[in-house]
Amino acid sequence: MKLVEFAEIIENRPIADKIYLMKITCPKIAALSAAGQFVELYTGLGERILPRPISISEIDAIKGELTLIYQVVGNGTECFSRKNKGDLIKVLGPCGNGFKINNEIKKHIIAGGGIGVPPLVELCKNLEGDVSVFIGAKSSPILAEKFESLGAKVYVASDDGSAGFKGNVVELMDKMKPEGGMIYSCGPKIMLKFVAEWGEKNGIPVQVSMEERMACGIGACVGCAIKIKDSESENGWKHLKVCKDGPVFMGSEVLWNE
Amino acid sequence: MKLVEFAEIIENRPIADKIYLMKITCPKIAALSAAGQFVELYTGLGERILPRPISISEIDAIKGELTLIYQVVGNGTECFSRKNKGDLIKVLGPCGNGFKINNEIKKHIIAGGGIGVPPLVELCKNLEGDVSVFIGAKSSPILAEKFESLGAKVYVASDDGSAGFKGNVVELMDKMKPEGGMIYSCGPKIMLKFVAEWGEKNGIPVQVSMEERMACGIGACVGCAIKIKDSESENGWKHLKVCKDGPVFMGSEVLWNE
Amino acid sequence: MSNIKTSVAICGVEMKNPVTTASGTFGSGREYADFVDLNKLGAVTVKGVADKPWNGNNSPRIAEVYGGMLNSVGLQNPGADYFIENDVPFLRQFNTKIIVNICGHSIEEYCRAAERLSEADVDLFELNISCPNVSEGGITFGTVPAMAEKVVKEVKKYCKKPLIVKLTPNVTDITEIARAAVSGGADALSLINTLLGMKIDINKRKPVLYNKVGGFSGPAIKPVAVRMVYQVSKAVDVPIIGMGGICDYKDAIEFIMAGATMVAVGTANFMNPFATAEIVDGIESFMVENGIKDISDIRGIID
Amino acid sequence: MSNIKTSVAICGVEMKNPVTTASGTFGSGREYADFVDLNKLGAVTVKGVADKPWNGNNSPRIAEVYGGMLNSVGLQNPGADYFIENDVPFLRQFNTKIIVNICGHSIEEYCRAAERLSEADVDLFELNISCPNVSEGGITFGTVPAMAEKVVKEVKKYCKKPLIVKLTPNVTDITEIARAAVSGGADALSLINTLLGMKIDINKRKPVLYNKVGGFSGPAIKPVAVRMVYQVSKAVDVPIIGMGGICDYKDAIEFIMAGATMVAVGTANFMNPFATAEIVDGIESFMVENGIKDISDIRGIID
Ligand SMILES: Cc1cc2nc3c(=O)[nH]c(=O)nc-3n(C[C@H](O)[C@H](O)[C@H](O)COP(=O)(O)OP(=O)(O)OC[C@H]3O[C@@H](n4cnc5c(N)ncnc54)[C@H](O)[C@@H]3O)c2cc1C
Ligand SMILES: Cc1cc2nc3c(=O)[nH]c(=O)nc-3n(C[C@H](O)[C@H](O)[C@H](O)COP(=O)(O)OP(=O)(O)OC[C@H]3O[C@@H](n4cnc5c(N)ncnc54)[C@H](O)[C@@H]3O)c2cc1C
Ligand SMILES: Cc1cc2nc3c(=O)[nH]c(=O)nc-3n(C[C@H](O)[C@H](O)[C@H](O)COP(=O)(O)O)c2cc1C
Ligand SMILES: Cc1cc2nc3c(=O)[nH]c(=O)nc-3n(C[C@H](O)[C@H](O)[C@H](O)COP(=O)(O)O)c2cc1C
Ligand code: FES
Ligand code: FES
Repeated sequence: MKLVEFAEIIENRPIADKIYLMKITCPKIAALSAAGQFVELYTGLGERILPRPISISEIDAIKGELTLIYQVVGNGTECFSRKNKGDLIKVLGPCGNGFKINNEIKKHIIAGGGIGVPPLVELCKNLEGDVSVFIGAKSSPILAEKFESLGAKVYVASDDGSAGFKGNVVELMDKMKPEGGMIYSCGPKIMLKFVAEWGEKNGIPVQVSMEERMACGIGACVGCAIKIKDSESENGWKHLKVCKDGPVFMGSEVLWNE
Repeated sequence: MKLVEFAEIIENRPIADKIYLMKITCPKIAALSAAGQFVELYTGLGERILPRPISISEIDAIKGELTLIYQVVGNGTECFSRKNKGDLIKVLGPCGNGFKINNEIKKHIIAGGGIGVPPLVELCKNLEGDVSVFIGAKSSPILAEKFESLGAKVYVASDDGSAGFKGNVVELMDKMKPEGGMIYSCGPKIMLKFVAEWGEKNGIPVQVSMEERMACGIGACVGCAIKIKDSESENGWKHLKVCKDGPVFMGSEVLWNE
Repeated sequence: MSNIKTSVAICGVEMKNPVTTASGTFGSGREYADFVDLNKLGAVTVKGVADKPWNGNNSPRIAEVYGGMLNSVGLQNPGADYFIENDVPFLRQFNTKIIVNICGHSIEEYCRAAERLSEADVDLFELNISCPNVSEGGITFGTVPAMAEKVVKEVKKYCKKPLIVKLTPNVTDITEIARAAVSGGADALSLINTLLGMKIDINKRKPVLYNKVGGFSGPAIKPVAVRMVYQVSKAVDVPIIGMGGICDYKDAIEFIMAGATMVAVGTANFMNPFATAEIVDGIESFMVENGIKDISDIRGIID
Repeated sequence: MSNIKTSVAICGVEMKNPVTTASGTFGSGREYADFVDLNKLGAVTVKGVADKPWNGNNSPRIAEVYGGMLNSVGLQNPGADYFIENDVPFLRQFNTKIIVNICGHSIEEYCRAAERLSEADVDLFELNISCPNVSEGGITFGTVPAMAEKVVKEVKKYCKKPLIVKLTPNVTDITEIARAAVSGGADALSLINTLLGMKIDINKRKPVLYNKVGGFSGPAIKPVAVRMVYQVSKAVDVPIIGMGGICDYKDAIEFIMAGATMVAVGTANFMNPFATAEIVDGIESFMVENGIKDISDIRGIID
């Protein structure tokens, strides 16, 4: 079940260079949302007709609030960044399937990169047991304190070494050798691929949250296709929809070399 | 000489049903403006790319202010009506040629209809001697008090009789038989045509302010053509540009039956 | 709405109002059922169905452009069997007509799909002749009058439902193709399919779409669509389903005045998932306010 | 600046940068001189000039549409003599090249205009073959390859300046017309002219334009234009002037990467009278920021 709400913006502020945190009130959508799902935000700009998929970073179902964290990369996100407290924003959601949480697993590994880190916050809140969080970025990984405040063990990596370990998240995981029954990952495709390989090598299943360009966001346009391994099909893969069948897939299912 | 300024809106309020008065600060444009000229207002909407031609209703060159009066008829004007005091609006102007004022004439007749009345206010301020103002509308002519406050003698007509004389402006002029050395008129095309005929019948020259759909507003696109009598051309007329050669023409020059 | 008649008929199939969905933008209705009561629509036009499943193109398949979008989905679809088993029963729960959009790479593929789908409980076929003709080196069927006529004529032999032929706008003279489709046996025409467009990512120095070019749709293309519907409605005598950038009831009325019997809402669904239902309501209000008793009174009212 | 090369040459005529104006949207430069230093532009392309004055169409000639506009100016112009007397001396005051757009209703009219204008102090001709061919019942010259080739071939006999041929996008296969123009002798090509569009006023129940249909331009048409420039640049070897919806330097770079040697700014002038100058500056900054030494290094960089 998906809904459209005109959400009130109750907070919208920069938390890092070009990265904003927006908190909105949309009780109906919030009540249905789960970690790893996303919403579609409408820009209201005449020249930009498509809504923008933005992951849900935190859910407060009681207050009916969602926290979204987005990076200004173009026209649409720039327009979001100019919104003020009290403004309304049109939201469709919740979209997609979130992370699958198995309560029998008591040790978890989270690996996030760049603007892929936010959806892992709500996930982290929902995990029972020990959580090791690896976050990386070109130079300034975000939300480290947030994960710490949730009681997770946080490891930070940056490509240029300006914060934490100099290198990427997977190199840091190689070094730290975290243990766990499940890895959850979100970030650039190339990182997800390496995390998936790392999981395979270490015998830990990996859930990856994928991105693809979208139009409808709800499974109707078949715009957001991704290749998923399928032994029954002739060529060994089939196209699934990131917006509806994902965005979370098992790393081992994804055909990475496409 | 034309300029573009980002004008500050210092007032924007309804003065009648769907009719708004907007006062803006654009000192450079105001300094160059004259009665009967217009400005181009940019909507800032992505889906509406062309600027909107709006006549200058009043000019305060000292304060650097222009008063514009506009009717909400579509997307662009609707967007203007939602602007607030303090907002900036992009303005190009002054466009076109204004009314010609001959200081030897001491008796003047003004005839305005509907949303064509506003540009006649600044004109009225600039006329020396006696001014008779005829204003009409379907039901509620605007700005009568304004003209009265300028010392003009004001006659009001409405099609449905709900204000003043029941009938149109020209019928009222027929009845009142005003005297003057020049008639200045702005309003719907059909009214301008009748005013032009009235002037001819009564031996009084008429200046009419014409409207046509525009793109550039400055004479470059040849979009706003109007047929003007031309004895030298084969077919007896030539196309002139409302935005550059007008909007004010002599009523006797206009080829009305087109 | 009491006194006004919004219903229209295409080749004897009566729809309660002139609003359907544009193929490929509404799935088979399931996804939009959260937002729109499907009973409200005159018809649902489903995404293109082929004889056998198609994988479509590689991603990225979507690019946004000024006032519109490009897609290079490449007609990915799970094939006729899947469609008949899964989508037809779903749609039949609702009081709306079903229009099945058919695609193919060869005349034979089109015919096999039409034959197979003729067994299904659907109301109308819409033949998408904007597909590349593989045996003719990828030339789009719908860009060459003789090819268009031939594919329509052949498909007609196999289809047991009235046949709407969907035209591509990427042609010099749309009326020529329209006439060819009609002389091939088209019972109705629908237009326009997408314009061919391209967008380049100047930072990556490559096209945004994997497929380089894609189909351009959305409000930006409306003026081309209105013009073509107008031209075609003057050129042929079959009913027309008009589409291309329709976002609100005003756009819909524009197409009807240009000559369309029905209108289809496409990309607007992505902009506003309630678009179809709002257009149904808006057309009714417009008729009431303007004293239009029967929607056919304004159809093709433009000389 | 200093170190980067923005200049381009078309048929031996060197322009200081790749930015010109789209014919008909910039008058002959006079009106925009309040806003833009004409010395800044690579070239000014003036509005269409015919042998004799043309009255153009009746008003309304302008309609606004989503992300664009329609015009049915109908190539109103005061004729070659007036142009040579008034506009050429004005433009020659500036350090910019002059491209004269030529229109005609028949091959003879085109030739007479080219002959007369060859005497003038201008740099390049741009032949607008989107005009209706009166003797062929109004079919646009530029929609039929043979007709396009013929008019180019004939005009070449009379023109003493390099000839750019301007293509209409309202065709099935733009590369076919491009090849025809080149084999007729075109020294360069420019594209795209306007798409054919229509808008209906649903309250008045008639088209907004007196002429019913008009030329569709502005940001909304850009994806079609980029696609066609890309296709044509792969199909022929002459330089291309790209246009259609260019609003900012990013759009301009997109056309250059698609294969254009120069770009022309049209409808954007109405949206922002400083557009041309801002695009010149923007291209330079983009080159500096991206370490592009010569604009030709990114020309046609898309495979
Ligand atoms: C499932 C999902 C979840 C996402 N979650 C977040 C998030 O939490 N925070 C965040 O900052 N970003 C997120 N993104 C990426 C975000 O959607 C894009 O950065 C955003 O749409 C860019 O819009 P724009 O108008 O600023 O940029 P433009 O480049 O102007 O956008 C043009 C078009 O491209 C699309 N687009 C551009 N970049 C991307 C991208 N990386 N992925 C998909 N479409 C893109 C836009 O949606 C739009 O249609 C997510 C994307 C997906 C698919
Ligand atoms: C010289 C001149 C002076 C004007 N002065 C005034 C004034 O002082 N106050 C006022 O209320 N209106 C005035 N108008 C009319 C005003 O320009 C239009 O009402 C306005 O542009 C409508 O814009 P919209 O977006 O609300 O309507 P829409 O209908 O959405 O506009 C669509 C397009 O049509 C054009 N358009 C629509 N109506 C007209 C019209 N009547 N004349 C010209 N173009 C039109 C718009 O500019 C736009 O390009 C004037 C017009 C001209 C030509
Ligand atoms: C994502 C997408 C998928 C489409 N798939 C099909 C299709 O399968 N068959 C078809 O005939 N048209 C297809 N179309 C074209 C639309 O049905 C419609 O003709 C076109 O988009 C113009 O209408 P619009 O501007 O309202 O979207 C598709 C369009 C889009 C945007
Ligand atoms: C008002 C107007 C007048 C035009 N006149 C001409 C003309 O005289 N000759 C010509 O070849 N093209 C003419 N064009 C087409 C433009 O030069 C250009 O090809 C087209 O508008 C696409 O570019 P744009 O989207 O940047 O405007 C005209 C366009 C407009 C909008
Ligand atoms: S975005 Fe439409 S199916 Fe995924
Ligand atoms: S509006 Fe462009 S010439 Fe008048």
